[in-house]
Amino acid sequence: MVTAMLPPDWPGGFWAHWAVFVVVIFVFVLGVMMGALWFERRAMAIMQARLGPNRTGPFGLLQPVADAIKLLLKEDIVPAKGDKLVHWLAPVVVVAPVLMIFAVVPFQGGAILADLNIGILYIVAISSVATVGVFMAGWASNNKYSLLGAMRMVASVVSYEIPVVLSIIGVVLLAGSLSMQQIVLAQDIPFILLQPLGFLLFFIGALAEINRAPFDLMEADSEIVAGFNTEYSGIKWSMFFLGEYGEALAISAIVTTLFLGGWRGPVLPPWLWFLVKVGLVFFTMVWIRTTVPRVRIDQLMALAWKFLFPLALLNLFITAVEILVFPAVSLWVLVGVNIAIMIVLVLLWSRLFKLGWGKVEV
Amino acid sequence: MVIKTEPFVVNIGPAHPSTHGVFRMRTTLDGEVVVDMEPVFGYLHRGIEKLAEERTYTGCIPLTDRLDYLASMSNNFAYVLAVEKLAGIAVPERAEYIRVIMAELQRIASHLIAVGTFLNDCGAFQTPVVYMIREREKILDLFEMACGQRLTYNYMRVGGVSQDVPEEFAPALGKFLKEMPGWINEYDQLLKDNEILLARAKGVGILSKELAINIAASGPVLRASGVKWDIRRADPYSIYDRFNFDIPTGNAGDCYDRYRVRVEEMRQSLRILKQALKDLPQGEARSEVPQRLHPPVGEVYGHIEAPRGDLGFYLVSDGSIAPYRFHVRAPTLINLTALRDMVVGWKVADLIIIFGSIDICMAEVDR
Amino acid sequence: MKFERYGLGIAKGLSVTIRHLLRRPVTTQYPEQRLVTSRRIRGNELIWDKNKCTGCATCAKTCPQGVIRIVTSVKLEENKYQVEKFEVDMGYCIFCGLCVEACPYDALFLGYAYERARYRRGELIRDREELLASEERKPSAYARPQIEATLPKQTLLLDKDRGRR
Amino acid sequence: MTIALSGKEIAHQMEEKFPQSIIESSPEWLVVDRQFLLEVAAYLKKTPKLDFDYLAAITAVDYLDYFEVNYLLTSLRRNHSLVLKARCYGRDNPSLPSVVSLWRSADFQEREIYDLFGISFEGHPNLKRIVLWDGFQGHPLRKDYL
Repeated sequence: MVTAMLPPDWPGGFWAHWAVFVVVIFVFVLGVMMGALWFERRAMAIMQARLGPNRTGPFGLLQPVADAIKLLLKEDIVPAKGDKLVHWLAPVVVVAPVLMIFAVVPFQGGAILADLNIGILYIVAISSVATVGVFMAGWASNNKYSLLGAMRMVASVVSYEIPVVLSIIGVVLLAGSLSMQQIVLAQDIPFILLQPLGFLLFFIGALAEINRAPFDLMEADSEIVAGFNTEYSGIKWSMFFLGEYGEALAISAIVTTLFLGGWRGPVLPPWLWFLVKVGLVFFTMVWIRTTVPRVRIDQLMALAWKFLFPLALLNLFITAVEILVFPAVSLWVLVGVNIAIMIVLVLLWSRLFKLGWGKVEV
Repeated sequence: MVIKTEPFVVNIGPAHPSTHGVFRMRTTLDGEVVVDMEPVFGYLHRGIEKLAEERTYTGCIPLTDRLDYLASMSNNFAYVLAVEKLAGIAVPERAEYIRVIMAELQRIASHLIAVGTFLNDCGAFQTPVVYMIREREKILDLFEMACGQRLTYNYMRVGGVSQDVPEEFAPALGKFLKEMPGWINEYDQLLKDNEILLARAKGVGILSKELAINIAASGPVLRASGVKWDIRRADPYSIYDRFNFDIPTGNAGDCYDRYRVRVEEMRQSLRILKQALKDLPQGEARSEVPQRLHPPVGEVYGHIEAPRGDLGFYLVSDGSIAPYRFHVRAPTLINLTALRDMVVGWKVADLIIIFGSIDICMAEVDR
Repeated sequence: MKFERYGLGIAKGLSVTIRHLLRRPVTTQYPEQRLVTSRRIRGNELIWDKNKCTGCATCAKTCPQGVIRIVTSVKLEENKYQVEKFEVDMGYCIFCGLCVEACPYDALFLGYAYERARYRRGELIRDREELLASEERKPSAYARPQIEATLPKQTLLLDKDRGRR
Repeated sequence: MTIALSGKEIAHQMEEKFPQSIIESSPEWLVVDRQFLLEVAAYLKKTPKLDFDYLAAITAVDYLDYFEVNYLLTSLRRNHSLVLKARCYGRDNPSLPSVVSLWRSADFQEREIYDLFGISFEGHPNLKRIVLWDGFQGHPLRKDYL
C-alpha cells in the first residue's frame, strides 16, 4: 500500500520522498518568503518613485536577512496582565498552517509532497486554522487595539470563506477532481478563461482572508495602531510577519494551480513556469497594495455578503448548467460566453449594491 | 433579547500614527462605533503669545514661523501685514508681488501635505503622500533659493521681504508652473474616481452649512460645506484684488468635498502664480524701516487666507519696541470645535478620516 | 451607462502606479550623492570676522534668543572696541539670520555647511577662535549678496538631474 | 471689501434699544456693560440688518487695572465686521457671561481665555483648562504672572 502512494518516477522509499520534499518545502517557502519580502519592498519603492532597500548586499538582497537577525536579537516583551501561554502559542498557530498548505501544492509534474485526492479541501480546512491563532494573539495581548484587530479578522475571514469556497467548487466542477494534480492536468485551457467570474471572486476573497491590499484592516496602522500584533516584538512579531507573507505566497500558489494552469506552459521548464506565475500573481497583489486605499469594516462585510456571495452562487449555478446541459459545446465558445456573463453580472449587481455608508444613530 | 454591551474608553493619541501631531481623543467606543469623543489639547503648548511680549517686532517673526510650521510663509505674511497696518508702513510693488508668489506657493505645498496625509489615513499605503511630497520638494527648493531655509523661512520683514529673489528664481518658477498642472491631473487620475475612496469618504463626517458658520470654521473646511467665503476675495489684503481666480466650494461638506476643494484650490493658486509671475515689476524689495520699530500706541487685527483658514493677528502696542499683546486667531483650533458632532455615530476608521480631512497642525492649535 | 463606478477608477489608479516603474526614482543617497544647497543657505554655524567687527553688539541685541554673549574693552581704540569674549551658544541658536542682517559692518556670516552636529552639548558653545572662517567653514551668501557669485549653483529637483538610480 | 462698521453708529442704535448699555465707543470699537453683553450680542446676531452670524475671534488683554475681552464679529452675508468689547474689573475672580449659546465658536476660545487669563465665563458648558494641565497654578498670560 505504501508504494501505491509513491509517484511512479521517484526513486527510494516513501520516507526518502517525504524527506526530500519536506526540505524542499522548508527551503522553498522560507527562501521565497524572504525573496517575496525583498521583492515587495523593492517593487513598492520603484512604484513610489523611490529606491527601496539597496544598502545591505547587492540591490539590498540581504535586507530580509538583516531584518530577521535584528528581530531575533530584539527583546521579547510579554504584556504583564496578558495571558502568557496563549500569547506564546499564538504565532505558532498562525505560521504552522501556512507551511502545511505547501504540502499539497504541485511544483512540477510529480513534484508534490502528498498527492492527496482531496487536496483543495485540505487547503481550505488548514487555512482557517490560522484565524484561531490570530484571535488568540488578539485576546492574549490584553490591549484594546489588539482586541479590535482580532475581532475584525475573525469577522472578515468567516464571511469571506463562503465566496472563496464556492468559487473553488466552480473550478472543481470543471476539473472533475479535488486533487491539485488532476486540476492542473485538466487545464488545457487555463480555468481563468473558463471561470473569469470565479477567478475574480476567489482573488478578492483571498485578499480579504489574508488581510492584504484594500482589506488590510487587521493591522490597519492608521486606525488601530498595529491590530493583533501590537503587543508582539522580536521573534514572535517576525513569525506573524513571515506568516503574512507565507499566506500571500500560498494564495498566489493556489491561484496559479487553480486558475493559471499550475506548471503547464509551452517552452520553459515546468517548475520555472510555476515560479513565474506565482511571481506574477504576487506582483499584482503588491501593485494593488500600492495604489488602493483601505476599505471600512462594515463595507468589507457588505462586500462579502451582498456582492461576492450572491455572485458566487450564480457563478456556481451557471457552471453547473454549462457542464450538464451543453457538454458537447467546444470550450472556446464557453470562454466567450463566460466572460460576457461575468461582465453583465458584475454591472447588474453593483447597480443594486450600495456599500454600507450607514451612520449608526447613537 | 438585548445583548448587554458595555462601551469602553480608548485614548487615541497623543502618540498615535494618525493624529497629525500630539493630539489626544478620549473616545468612548461601543465596539467599532464612536459613542463619545473629547479632544484633549496642550501637549505642544510653548506659550508663544507670552514669548512674543518680550521680543522686538522683528524678533517675533521667527516666532510666527513656529505657529503653523507647514505654512510658515503665510504666518509671516499675516503677522507682517498686521504690523504694517499698525505702524502705517508702505510696501514697494515688487515686495507685494514676491509676497503673493510666496504665499500661493506655500498654499500649494501645504495642501499637498494635507491631501497626502488624508489619503494616508484612508489607508492608501503611502503612495499618494510620496508623490505629493515629491512635488512639495520642488516648492521647497524655490523657497530655499530665496531665503535659505526649507521649513522656518523667516523671509518676510515689516515693509517687504528680507532679500530680493535671485535671478534664477523666475525661470525655475516658470518651469514649475509649466510642469505642475500635469502632476495634479495625475493625482486626480490616481484618486478622484477611486471607488474605495468614494465609498470611504463620500457622505462621511458631514459638517452642515449652519454648523460650519456657527463654529466660525474657515478655509477649505468652511468652503467644503458650501459657504463661499475666502478672505482673499471677501476682504482683499495686499494686492489680491488684481488677480482673477475663483473660489472652489463643495456642497455636501463631507470628507470627499474637503479633499476636492483642496485639490481645486491648488489649481487656482497656480492661476494666481502665473499672473503674478507675468507682471512681477522691478524695483526695491524692502522699504526703509528702523530696526527697532516703535509703532504708535493702539491695537490692530490683520487677517489673511492661510492654507488652513482665516489666520488673524491681534496686536496691541503700547509705544515700546515689544508688542503689549500678541494674539493669534488659530483657524485650526476653531475648526476643531465641531469635531465631536462630526464624529459621534461613525466608526473608528471614519473618526481617523474625518479628523484627517479637517487638516490641523497641532503647533497652531496649542500655540 | 457610466462606467465610473465599476472598477474603472481603481484601474486608472493602477495605471498611474505602473507607469512609475519606468520613471527614475528621485531619491539622492545622501552620504555618497550630495546636493548642492542654495547659495543663501542658513547653515548651522556662525562665522565671525575678527578685524571687521567693532564690538558694537548690535547682533547680541537683535538676537531673539539671546545666544550671543559679547564682552568688549572699556574704551574706544581707533573707534573700535577690542572684543575680549565673543561666545555663541549654537545649542539655543535657531538660525533665523536676524543677527547677520542687523550687523552694520558685515562682520558676521551664517555658515554654508549643514553638518555641524556635536555629541556633547558643551561643544556647542563656540568661542572667538572657533568662529573664524577657514576653508571648510565657508560663509554662506545669506544677506551678503557680494559672496553669492563665489558659491556653486543650487541643484533643483525641477532640473531632473538629481538622484540618479 | 469687509466694511468695518463704526462703533459710534452702532452705539446710537444700542442707546434706544438698551439704555446705558454702552460705556464707551469709538470709530473702531464699542464697549458694552457686563450685564447687557448677552442682550446686545443676541440683538446683533438676530436683527436681519446687522446679522452678525460669524464670531471670528475672541481675544483678551490684561490692562493691569481691568481685563478687556474683544469679540470680533463678522457677517458673512453682509460682509461687514464689528469689534465689541467688554471689561471686567478685579483680579481675583473676574467673570463675564459666556456667549457660547449664541456662537458655538466661542467654546474653545473662552476656555483658552479662562485657562490663560483666569476670566471665568458663566454659562459655559464645560469650562476647563484647554491648553494647560488641570493641576497648573496661576494664569500665565496675566502681566503679573512671572
